[in-house]
Amino acid sequence: MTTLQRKTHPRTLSRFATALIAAAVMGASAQAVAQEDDPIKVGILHSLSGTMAISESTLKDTVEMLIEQQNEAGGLLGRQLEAVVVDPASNWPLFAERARELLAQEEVDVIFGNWTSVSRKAVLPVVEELNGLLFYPVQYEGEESSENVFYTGAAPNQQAIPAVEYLINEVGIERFALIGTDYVYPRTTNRILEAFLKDEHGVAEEDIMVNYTPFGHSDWQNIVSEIRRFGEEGKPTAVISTINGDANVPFYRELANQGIDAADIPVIAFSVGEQELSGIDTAPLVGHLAAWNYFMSVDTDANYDFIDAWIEHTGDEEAVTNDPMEAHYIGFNMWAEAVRKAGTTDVDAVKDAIIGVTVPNLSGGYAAMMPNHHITKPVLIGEVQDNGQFDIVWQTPSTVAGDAWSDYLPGSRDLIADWRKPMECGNFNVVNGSCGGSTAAEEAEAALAE
Amino acid sequence: MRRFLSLGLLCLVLLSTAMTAQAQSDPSTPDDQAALALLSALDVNSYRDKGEAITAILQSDDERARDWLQALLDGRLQRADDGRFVLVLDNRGRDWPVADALTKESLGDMSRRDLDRIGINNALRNQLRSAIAVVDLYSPNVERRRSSADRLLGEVDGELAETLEPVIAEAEDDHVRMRLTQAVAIYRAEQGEMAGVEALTGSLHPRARVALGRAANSDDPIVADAAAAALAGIEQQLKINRGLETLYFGLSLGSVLVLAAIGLAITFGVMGVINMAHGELMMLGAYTTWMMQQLLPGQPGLALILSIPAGFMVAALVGIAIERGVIQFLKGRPLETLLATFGISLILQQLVRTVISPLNRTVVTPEWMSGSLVINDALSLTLNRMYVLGFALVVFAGLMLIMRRTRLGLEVRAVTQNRAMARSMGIRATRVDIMTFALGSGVAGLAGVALSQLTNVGPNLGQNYIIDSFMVVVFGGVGNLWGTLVAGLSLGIINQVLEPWAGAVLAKIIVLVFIILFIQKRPRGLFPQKGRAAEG
Amino acid sequence: MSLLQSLKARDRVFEFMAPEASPVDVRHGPILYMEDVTVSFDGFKAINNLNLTIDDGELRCIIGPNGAGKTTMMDIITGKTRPTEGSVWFGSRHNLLHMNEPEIASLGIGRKFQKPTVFEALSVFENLELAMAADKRIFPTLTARMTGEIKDRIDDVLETIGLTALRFQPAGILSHGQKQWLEIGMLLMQRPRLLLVDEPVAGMTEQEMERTAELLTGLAGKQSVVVVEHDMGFVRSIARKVTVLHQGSVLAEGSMDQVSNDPKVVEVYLGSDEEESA
Amino acid sequence: MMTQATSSQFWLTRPFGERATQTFLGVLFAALLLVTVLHLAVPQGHPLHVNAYTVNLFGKYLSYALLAVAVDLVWGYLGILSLGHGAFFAIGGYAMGMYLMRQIGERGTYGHPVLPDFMVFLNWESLPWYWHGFDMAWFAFAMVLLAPGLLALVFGFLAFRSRVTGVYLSIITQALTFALMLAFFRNEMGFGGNNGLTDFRELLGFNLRSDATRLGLFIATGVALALGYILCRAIVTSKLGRVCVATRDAEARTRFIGYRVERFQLFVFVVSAMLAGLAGALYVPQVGIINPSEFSPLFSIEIVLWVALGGRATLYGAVIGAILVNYAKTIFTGIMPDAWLFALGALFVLVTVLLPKGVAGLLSHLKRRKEDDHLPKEAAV
Repeated sequence: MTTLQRKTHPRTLSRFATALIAAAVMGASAQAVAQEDDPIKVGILHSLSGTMAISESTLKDTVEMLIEQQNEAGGLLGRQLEAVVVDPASNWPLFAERARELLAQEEVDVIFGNWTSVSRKAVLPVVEELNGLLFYPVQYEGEESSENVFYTGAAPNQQAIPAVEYLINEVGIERFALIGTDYVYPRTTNRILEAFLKDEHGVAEEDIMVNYTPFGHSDWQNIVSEIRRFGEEGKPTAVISTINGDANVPFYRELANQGIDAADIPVIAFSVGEQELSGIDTAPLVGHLAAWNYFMSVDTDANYDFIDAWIEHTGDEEAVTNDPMEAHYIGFNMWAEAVRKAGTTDVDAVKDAIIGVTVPNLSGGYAAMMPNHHITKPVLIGEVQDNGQFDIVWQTPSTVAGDAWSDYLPGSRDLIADWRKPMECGNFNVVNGSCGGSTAAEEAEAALAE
Repeated sequence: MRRFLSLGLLCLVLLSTAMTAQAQSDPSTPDDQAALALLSALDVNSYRDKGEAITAILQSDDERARDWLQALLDGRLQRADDGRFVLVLDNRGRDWPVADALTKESLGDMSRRDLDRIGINNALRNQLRSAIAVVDLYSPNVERRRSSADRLLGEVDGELAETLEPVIAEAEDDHVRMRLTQAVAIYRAEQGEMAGVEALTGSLHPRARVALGRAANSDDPIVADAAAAALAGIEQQLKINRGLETLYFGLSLGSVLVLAAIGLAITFGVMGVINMAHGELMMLGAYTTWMMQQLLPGQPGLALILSIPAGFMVAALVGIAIERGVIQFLKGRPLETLLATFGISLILQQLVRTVISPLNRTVVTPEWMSGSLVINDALSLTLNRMYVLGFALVVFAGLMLIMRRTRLGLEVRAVTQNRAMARSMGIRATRVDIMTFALGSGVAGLAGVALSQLTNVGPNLGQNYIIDSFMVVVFGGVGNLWGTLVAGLSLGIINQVLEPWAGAVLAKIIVLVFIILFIQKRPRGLFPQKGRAAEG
Repeated sequence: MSLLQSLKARDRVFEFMAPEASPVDVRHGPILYMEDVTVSFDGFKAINNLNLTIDDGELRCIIGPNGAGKTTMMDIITGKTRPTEGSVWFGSRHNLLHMNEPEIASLGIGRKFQKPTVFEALSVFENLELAMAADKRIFPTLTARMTGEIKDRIDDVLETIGLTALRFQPAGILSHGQKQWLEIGMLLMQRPRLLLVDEPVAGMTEQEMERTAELLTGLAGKQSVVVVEHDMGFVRSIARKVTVLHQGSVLAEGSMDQVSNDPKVVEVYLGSDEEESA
Repeated sequence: MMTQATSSQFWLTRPFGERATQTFLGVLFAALLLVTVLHLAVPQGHPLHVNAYTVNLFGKYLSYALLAVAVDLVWGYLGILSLGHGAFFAIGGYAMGMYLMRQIGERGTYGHPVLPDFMVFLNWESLPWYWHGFDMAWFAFAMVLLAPGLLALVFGFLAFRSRVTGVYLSIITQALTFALMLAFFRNEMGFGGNNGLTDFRELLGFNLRSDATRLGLFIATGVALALGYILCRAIVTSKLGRVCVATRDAEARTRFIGYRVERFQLFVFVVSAMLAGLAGALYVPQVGIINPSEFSPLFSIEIVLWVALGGRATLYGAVIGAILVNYAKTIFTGIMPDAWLFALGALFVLVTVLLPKGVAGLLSHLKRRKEDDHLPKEAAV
């Protein structure tokens, strides 16, 4: 056996060597050099395979649709737009790698991408190092403001807070069950909400129930019956759900089967949109709520046009639109506008130009890019209908500006972000007037001293 | 809410008179102008005004009132651009068939763009339900009367209590009488009246508990003590019920595990094949159910029942393909079968993603499977899970029969004991292999059909169960169906008992660690195969 | 060559196999006691209160029909199977029931399996190297070096088992007989005090059998040898003392002639044997 | 031949005596040198220039290769199919990640001197005990080896002592990594939950966001791979290695000739786990994030595929496999995402059914055919 191996080694290994070298060469030759008359390259960084493909693949199609429309309208600065699609395969390190590929190898001018917070966190250092532009379209936990990232989804104060205020003021809820999947978005959102409920509305400790479940949790019997008992104490009760993706179907099924009706204990969800509902039989869920900045049922012509375009693009009569798609719609138009304004796709120029840019959203209003790289959005509360759509029952009188740093978290209370000159800082501390970090530093030193 | 009810009462009197009036003379339809006015009042933005409008409709003696309210409740009462009010008959897709709200005659299809629905929120929904309940209390339909009686628990105020007394007296239906009595009792208890407290003693209904709670701190000490005593008794009852509930949860989770694992117990335990694609075979079963429901729109129940054999066949056929295509070449190399079948699982998943869709599919739960079986006010068992539990036991019994009583079972056992010997006795080992694997796969398909009623039907369905199922088989003892049953159910119960205090994640981890340690102690599981056969 | 010479030669050949000093205490004669040993697999008694003693340096043949419990007995001695009752002592100091296979092996009990099991992926040479009596703990094994002396020993054994030519071939390609020899060779490398040899001549040619017989008889005296064999001819050729097992217990014991004349034995074993041959 | 290869010299330096190792090291260092030169000497834009992205990519491949070698050591030579090696890889990665987190210091978004960002915004008062010491490089690097080693020691001790082998072992190793994945997903664990550890700044004072550091890491990984390879080679060519093979093919027999099999298994298992941990530690700074998905059973099984594809029980086969599969993955997911899982799946099936000895086996087979060599086939492994 050993003798054999030894015989074969030289050849085998020389092949292995050639393979390696070939790889090196391919890698090298793959990179192109951008000339001015080249099309503008738009990178799309959404998972097309793996667990996140469910949500992200439609966003990829959305951006492609927007690019098509832009090209039909004559492109940008007289140049055509070209989509560069890569697949990070729902694998977080791969997100970083792909982002690097897009920026270093493909040299794209802008990236639209990411869904999960972790994928954004993975990409962040790359985008900052290579000075790229990233438009992130999903509602998230906030607590972040990067010079190179534009957050077109909702920050907690554009979704969670108004939703809770609706529950308290319009529905008269006094007891809250905060149910979420165990990852950073629910954790942060729920901490913000807890603080908000206690400080602003004097809700008592025992009137707040918090529970976390793993991803794709499928057995909700115990938790739902807990919720039922929690709601039987005579006070009007609501569930605030930050349950993610797949876990929702079994959750709502269990709710329905244990006979929890929206009229008794309404569930308001922050991660359940039209697309998630398309996988559920909504008849038993009528009246449960969701808070978003856009619903497919929004009654404006802009929206109906968008829907028609989308259905045409996908060729699927049943195709639904949802909030992150609108976020990309807004983000894309903002970027296009900024490029026109700057007259170039140069990242630094666009970064400066885009602040203050205002474009129409799909719900009949306007979205403006704030200095903290978040945008203004209306907040809508919708009730689930038996046709898998939401009926908008409430909305904020005016749009709300996204808040990078929550006012309800000790760590970030006194942080602000402003990327305009001269401040140009993502975490400016208004207390000690320095860029970089909160007073938590001093607090910690004090803590250590003890 | 009480406000609406009292108002509801007024109209109620009117309604009843209206009814009697109708009894004698021919129905006098009020002119549609009035009706239109009533409805137009609904087409406003403020929900408060809508509330008023609803009351107005109640008070009108128009016999279409109930239909309107129901339509409003279902969100099917809408207004067309031409100002007409219409009832939407089916609100799926982009164009909806509608009928005139006043004349009930069909107006064909209308586009969403031309329709404005009259939105309501949960508050109004409650108001409507209560109002309809009050109306229904006099409905000739006993079901309606019952549901309205249920509805009135904890919604009674003094005025209503008065009016209810005679209704209780006349009610011929026991359930209605019982509920209404409770409803009144709750009101009385909350008022701190002894009668109410006594009537509520032993009642497990949450509203009753709340009422007693209020009574317990009433200023009348006697009442307070009585209420406190009643509460204590109820708490006892609740504890017991809670225990039963947890047990049920455990069994139902266990039954899912058993269903998922039992097929493996055959392919793995009997054939020694590590079928990593087992989960995907379950997925195929689930998708078959979905397919069936697409083929038979409108009768999910029938579709579900038909998909039991269908799911079995589909999975079994794929199983045979796998066995012929791959596994037969890997005889006696279990670890290789593990890798190969894992590859197959990836392929099947991606196949579903590309051919059908990466999105989850909607599988409708048939009427007779949704909701729950009410044991008492504190304990009700969800029906779908009960069916799954029963299904699991039936499947298990079926497999036992096949293995113990049929020729196939005999041959299978023979082949697993001693292949060469079995061959020489004229058993066609290859055929037996195919049959066994098909059987195991088919059972996986059945599991999928059942799971489609509990969880997502999507490409990842299989992955979520594969590891658990292997755990169950190994824990129970490979090649031992009883072991699988016991292991599945007990793991389910352990998990559900742990969950309340450990949390879902930790509970799962604890169970896994427990199994790992257990395997160290007893490498061959709960019920190991004995003798030399096990050595191989 | 003359018988005498060959005998001499054989002595020289086998000198290197003189057992190493092993801790076993044989001052009281017997090297192996089995007392009232019983083993049952879910009810079925494979061994039924078996009593057996092997003297130091003795060559013992064990015969018996299939299912008499011969292999199970070996399993017990080597620690593979634990008896339900009874005691098994190696010499008068070591209770084998308290040891696992490696411990027993390193005490100096070597075993050759019924179905020859050699390490097929390893070369013949390596098979012997592994079997060789040596410090078998991890680090000594890791840092073990191939010294000339070790090579000589291995070469000698290769010589004895006649596999010198195939030394660097993977054992997997050996014929059945060659595997038998290799396994015997591995036994020799172990230099055990007690050899348990299970059907050594199955699938061997006449000459091979003869060599095996010589080998085993040559070993006896220095080491104790227990041979389980079906082949009556072979047993006759080597047997000094024979034990007949039947249904897990000793049916008869004595010289070949004694047992073969024992009516019980004739009935259960030889009798049937003759019927077969007849 | 064999006897020369293992002739009397220090066991660790033995492999240098074999042409196998010589060639392997030769090729490896040639490749390292080539990439370095193409990266530094050849100017930007030149078709032969290897950009930082590609260097980084190869660095990742090499760390995977080291992981594959570790798996081949236990699977190829000891016959233990571990479906949990991703766990050791990830733990090594986390140890490194924790060090890198502590290096961020006040540069975190909250500027907290001690607590990592995720702890600050989850409102942690102070550092959990198991985070202490990770601000010291030596301690962290020790943990990179010790933490996985310890886990392997405990797990292996229990498993091998009670002779859990074959399929059972594979399945409980899978359970192990699955349980760890769930555990690390929990935010209470204090490892950043689903987000894991990210936003690293510097390693031993080198800025992780500079191309130079990236090249350095690439070379360091190459060297680590070389060392790991030599160590494994030394083990498998020693007598101990032969005991492993013996155990793999006939465990009972090995016991009967006096080897305490379970101890040998444990020893090799622990060594392998440590190598996996080292691989993880080199992987993390290059990809810039470590999170629980590295624990996912799927990843662990994929590693096994690399080895199977390259060829079991050859070590260099594992390296080939790891690089081939991951390179293919990079290409495929780039050009035809949907096809990737099909390709991967098909690979699993074809490799196990058609070439059980992998690429290495195939090559040696062709070779044998060409030379019309009458040497017998290797025993099936």
